Amino acid sequence: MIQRLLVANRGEISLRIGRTARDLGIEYIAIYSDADKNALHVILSDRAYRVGPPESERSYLNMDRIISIAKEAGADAIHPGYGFLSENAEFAQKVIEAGLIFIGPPPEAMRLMGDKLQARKLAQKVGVPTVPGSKEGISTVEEGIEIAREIGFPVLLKAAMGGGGKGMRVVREEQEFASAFKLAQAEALGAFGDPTIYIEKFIENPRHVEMQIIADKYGNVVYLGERECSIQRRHQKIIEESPSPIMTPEKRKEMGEAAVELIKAAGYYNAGTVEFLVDNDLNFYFLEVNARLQVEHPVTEVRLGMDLVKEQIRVAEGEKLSFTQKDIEPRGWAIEARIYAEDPANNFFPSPGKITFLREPNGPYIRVDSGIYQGYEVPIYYDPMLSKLIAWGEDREEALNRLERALNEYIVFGIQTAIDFHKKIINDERFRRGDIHTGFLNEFHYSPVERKKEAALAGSLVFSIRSAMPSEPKGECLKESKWKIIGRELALKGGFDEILG
Amino acid sequence: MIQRLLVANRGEISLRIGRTARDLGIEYIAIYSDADKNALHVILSDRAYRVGPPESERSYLNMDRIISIAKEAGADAIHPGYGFLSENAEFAQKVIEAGLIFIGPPPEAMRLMGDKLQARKLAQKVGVPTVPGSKEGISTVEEGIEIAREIGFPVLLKAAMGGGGKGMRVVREEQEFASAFKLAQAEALGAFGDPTIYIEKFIENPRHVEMQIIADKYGNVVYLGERECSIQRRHQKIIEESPSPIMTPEKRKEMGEAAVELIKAAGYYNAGTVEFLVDNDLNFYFLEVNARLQVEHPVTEVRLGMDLVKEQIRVAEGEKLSFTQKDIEPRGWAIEARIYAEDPANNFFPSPGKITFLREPNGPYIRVDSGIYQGYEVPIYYDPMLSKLIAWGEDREEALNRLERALNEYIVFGIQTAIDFHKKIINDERFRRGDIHTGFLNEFHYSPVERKKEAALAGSLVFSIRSAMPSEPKGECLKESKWKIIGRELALKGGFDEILG
Amino acid sequence: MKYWVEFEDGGFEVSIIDENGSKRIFLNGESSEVELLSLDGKNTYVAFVDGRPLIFQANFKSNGTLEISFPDRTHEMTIVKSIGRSGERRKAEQKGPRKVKSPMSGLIVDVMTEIGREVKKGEALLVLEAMKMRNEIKAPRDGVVKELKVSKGQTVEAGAVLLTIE
Amino acid sequence: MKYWVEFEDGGFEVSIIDENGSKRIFLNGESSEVELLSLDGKNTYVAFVDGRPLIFQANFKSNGTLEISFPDRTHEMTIVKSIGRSGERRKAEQKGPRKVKSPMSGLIVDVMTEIGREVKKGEALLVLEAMKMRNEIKAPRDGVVKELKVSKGQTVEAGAVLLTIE
Repeated sequence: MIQRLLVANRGEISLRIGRTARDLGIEYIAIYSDADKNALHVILSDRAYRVGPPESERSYLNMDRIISIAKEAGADAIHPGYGFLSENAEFAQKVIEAGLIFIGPPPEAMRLMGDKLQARKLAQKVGVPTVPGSKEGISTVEEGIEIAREIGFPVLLKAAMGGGGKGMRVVREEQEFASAFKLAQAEALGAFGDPTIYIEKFIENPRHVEMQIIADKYGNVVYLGERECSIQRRHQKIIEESPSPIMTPEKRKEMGEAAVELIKAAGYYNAGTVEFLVDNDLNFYFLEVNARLQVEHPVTEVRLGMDLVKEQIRVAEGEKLSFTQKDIEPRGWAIEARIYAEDPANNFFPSPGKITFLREPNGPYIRVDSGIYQGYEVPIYYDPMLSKLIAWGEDREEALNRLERALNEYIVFGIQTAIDFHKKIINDERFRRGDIHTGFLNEFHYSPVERKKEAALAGSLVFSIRSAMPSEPKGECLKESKWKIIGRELALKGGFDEILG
Repeated sequence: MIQRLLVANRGEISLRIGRTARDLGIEYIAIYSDADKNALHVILSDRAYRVGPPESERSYLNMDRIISIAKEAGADAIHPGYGFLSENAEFAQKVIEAGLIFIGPPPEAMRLMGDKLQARKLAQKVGVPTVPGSKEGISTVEEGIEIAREIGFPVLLKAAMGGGGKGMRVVREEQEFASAFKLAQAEALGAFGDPTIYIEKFIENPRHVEMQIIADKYGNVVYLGERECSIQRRHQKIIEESPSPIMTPEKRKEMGEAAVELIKAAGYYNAGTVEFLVDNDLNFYFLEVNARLQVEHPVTEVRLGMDLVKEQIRVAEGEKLSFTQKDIEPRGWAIEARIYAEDPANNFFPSPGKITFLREPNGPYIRVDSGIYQGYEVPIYYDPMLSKLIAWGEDREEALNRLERALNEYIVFGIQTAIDFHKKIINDERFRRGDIHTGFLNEFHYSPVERKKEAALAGSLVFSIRSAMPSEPKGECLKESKWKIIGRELALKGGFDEILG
Repeated sequence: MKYWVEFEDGGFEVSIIDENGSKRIFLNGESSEVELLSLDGKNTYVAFVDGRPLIFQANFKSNGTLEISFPDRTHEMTIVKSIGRSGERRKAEQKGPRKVKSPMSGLIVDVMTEIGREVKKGEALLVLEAMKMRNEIKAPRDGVVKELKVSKGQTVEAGAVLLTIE
Repeated sequence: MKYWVEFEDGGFEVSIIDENGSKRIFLNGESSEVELLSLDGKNTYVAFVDGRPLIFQANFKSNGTLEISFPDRTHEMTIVKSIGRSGERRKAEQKGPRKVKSPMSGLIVDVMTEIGREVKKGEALLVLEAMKMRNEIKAPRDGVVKELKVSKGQTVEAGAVLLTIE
């Protein structure tokens, strides 16, 4: 049994994993970079260790340092969260070699799933539908054009070792092929050290639907329902829901069983997600496996009453799944909005800075997985996601209404957030109908809410009080005592160390 | 269909009801006394109206004023919440006479349930077990002693119109009877204007178990499972859970059906709670009906995925229940801790004041129904409950572990809270075993957590920084600008009105 | 008291008057009863406008403008006491050169314009990399690039002037 | 630097020293590496004690004591710089008369003691009504009532001295 768990991550996901650890009586060890010393995941941990300077490469991606902290802290297990080292098979391997439990899939399965072309081959082998395309990497332009003709334009060039859109190119006509192919090769080589490119049929405006699975070390695999993740911006999901508005019970079973087959064939255990593209006729095609816990896992949890991190820990401890497929009875509808620190009125620029006022929503059927507090300074070094807002309802409409209620209650000052953008999306008529696809946001006309009249009212009210105080300087807020200014400088430097003692 | 709902209450329950209103597209009208102008339920409302001075009698209990606000605001319905006017049949009657919808039971049923002796008679009539006792009010000491002998000492004297323990006396021996009877009569007359006293068998250390019901206007009544509310201090519940650790499916069905019979016989509709005393042999006895939404309703909600306020509104609108008894399938275990502003280290004195730092728990399977925010000043005029913390788990142990996790994450500074007291209770061995009764807290030895060593460490660290700042005055916190001091004074006076313009 | 509230693209005349112990505000011909409360004893407020709560934060910036933030939108404005002469208003409306500032600290990874170049509103001028993302800096209005204060590879602070459009 | 931290019923000697850029604290013979951060730029802190976060708020009271609040308990203390002489410590330990203060604003509805009366720790002395509840004020220690500053029916402010026990 695990006694002490190091979470090799930061922010909301570190805390979310730590919470489950505590529920299970496991000590929660957090790590922090110099930019994160006063992060919520640190101050709510049982014990926190500095991992390095702010840059991820020197902190949250520093494998050896993380493992040595785990040893020093007496941790017996490491959970990688999502992002950072979570899908790094080498890290998993190192954790295991250090005599620690890695809370995730076996390194071999991670490696297999990390190679998109191998994963695709495996899917084909076990009869899981894949997007029509080349079986192997393509070495020449001529070979590529031949295959592209066979499957028909438009086609998609993809890097075998790819991810994050790098080395990816849509080719709509034959004459574009040669140059696109060379560019993709060069990009793939630069990004992944491997120029291998393969070709797939390009599906226009598909849906992104993924199947959550959980598997133990004894070959028991259960699918936990799908998530609809078609609302993406810059290849980043921002709203996820479960179930998908288009799924039928038959399709769900078919997709779930396909995912289970693939996972079994891969020798995979722990939690994982099998991603599919779904076309307008509900045909689904295997896309890839995310060999980790995902950002959007709560939408699955709140429908099932399940704690996926608990199940991950149990599987890692060698326990058998305590349920079978027929025990899985999802209830109602769940939807998640990722709350980012970014300014929708300014081209969605990241908006780091100090949170000067915060009141997060709560109450019935709202879950907030948050990594912030009032007074916290959002650092500039990492993904600007602040929290996730998850609403549950008996049906989609109720879930959406509650999500909107919670968005309206989410009060953050000091930084900008994309709350207005979310409100606009969930009130869009096509979105309400469930008529969405991965290109939805490209077609979505967003204009930031105009609040000038209210701002003029608010501004003149405040101005009228201020101008009634003749001695007050015009500078921001209040005249500050020297103590306060020094205190703030120290806080910015990362502590009061300098003048202690 | 209701368009605009006035909530005739304050704090967390006003906001909680307002949230459901918004989910249903109904405008949420809040009221506030002068002490509540900056309360969370006011600033998160759609529109707020001043109801009167701080004293409840002149604000939240001022029936005519509340109804006239509702008319002025164009509200078409009033929800009374709990406490205040929620069980006042006269108020319900007035609301209806004003042409508004009262979200609660019909006034006749409220009146019937308000008379404990009448409610008891009705229970007996429909075969619901009651505590053995007198059928009618007792007029003489002799008559009383005769009945007391019949049912056996100890007995309990109760005021027919009673509530809140007034006019209630335990009589353990015959020679105490006469004086106790006279005292009870005098108290009942003073408190309720009616000296009628009746006698019940006194049950030692019973459990308090209550059955939630919902009924529509067409005679459909469904029971929604029980709540165990035996953890009480000064007759006030502070921890509630569902299910009760002692209940069996058979007993639940029996109790649920008894509650349904009584509710039907009373011509009652809307949400309500039938309270029972349960003895060690699982015999249950009707205690009384709470003709309103209860503080602890969320523990029922989170197990069912139901919104009781939504159901109340639908019933009030004249809709039929959308489910029948067989649709009710509770999931897992839920437990609630009421978070009060009181100091457990100081005899549980109420602790009003300004909340200078706040971070409320959130994350998986935690619901917080809160009425506070950082910067809010908890007023001295009302019940000091700040919020309710509700945890859900697959089983009791998981629910308790999560509740503890959330209690550990609940950071409130500026006022004292009873968080430590809750932690001690839920870690008590007898409580963990489910071995509880209404006298549990009387027998519970509580000693506040000792944190002197940590306090000494924290104190000397802070002191060491302060003493390194020679120019800093010893006064509390920071030297304040005149502006800030004036601002605070104005805030205390209730606004910036005086210097506007 | 009368105020002229000036936004980038227009303004409002606002009057606030005392009325039987409460305040009344006139804005664009509409009138409302108003009340202002601080939520944190600092610069976070709730204004009740005919009883409707409006939560916002007010920040006076060092350049003399006032920034009003709602949870879903921030607007920047200049407020002047209006003494009734329209000249006051017109003066506030006149626009000088428009400075384009860096919305955050980051690295300039591309410069797509030059001094003297005519630009259209919305045209991409620079690419700024920050928080692992590349973001285009666009022209806030039509005009001519008058000053260009950064070059490729340069790091900039939040609020630094990148270029001026006249 | 050495400090003497004095509680109502005893105290601790605490030393804080610099050590290779970090701080070390000695308390009751135990030593820990410590670091202090402010969470709100004011008086809410997290102290890391050998990496274990300890969240608290510190309030210097007007009577010279320091109040340290954890989310589950508040302790009041007096801190003096200790210059190594035990006299300093003993002096801090000496107790003068003990003031019993009102924990909150309210109404005195009963007085059960009088000047000169000997009282035991925990004995009920007064009844204070506040927030609709009646609460007993108990003797914080054994002693004799020296001063009685309130009478039945009187309203008192939070922090007002109700009586003194010597």
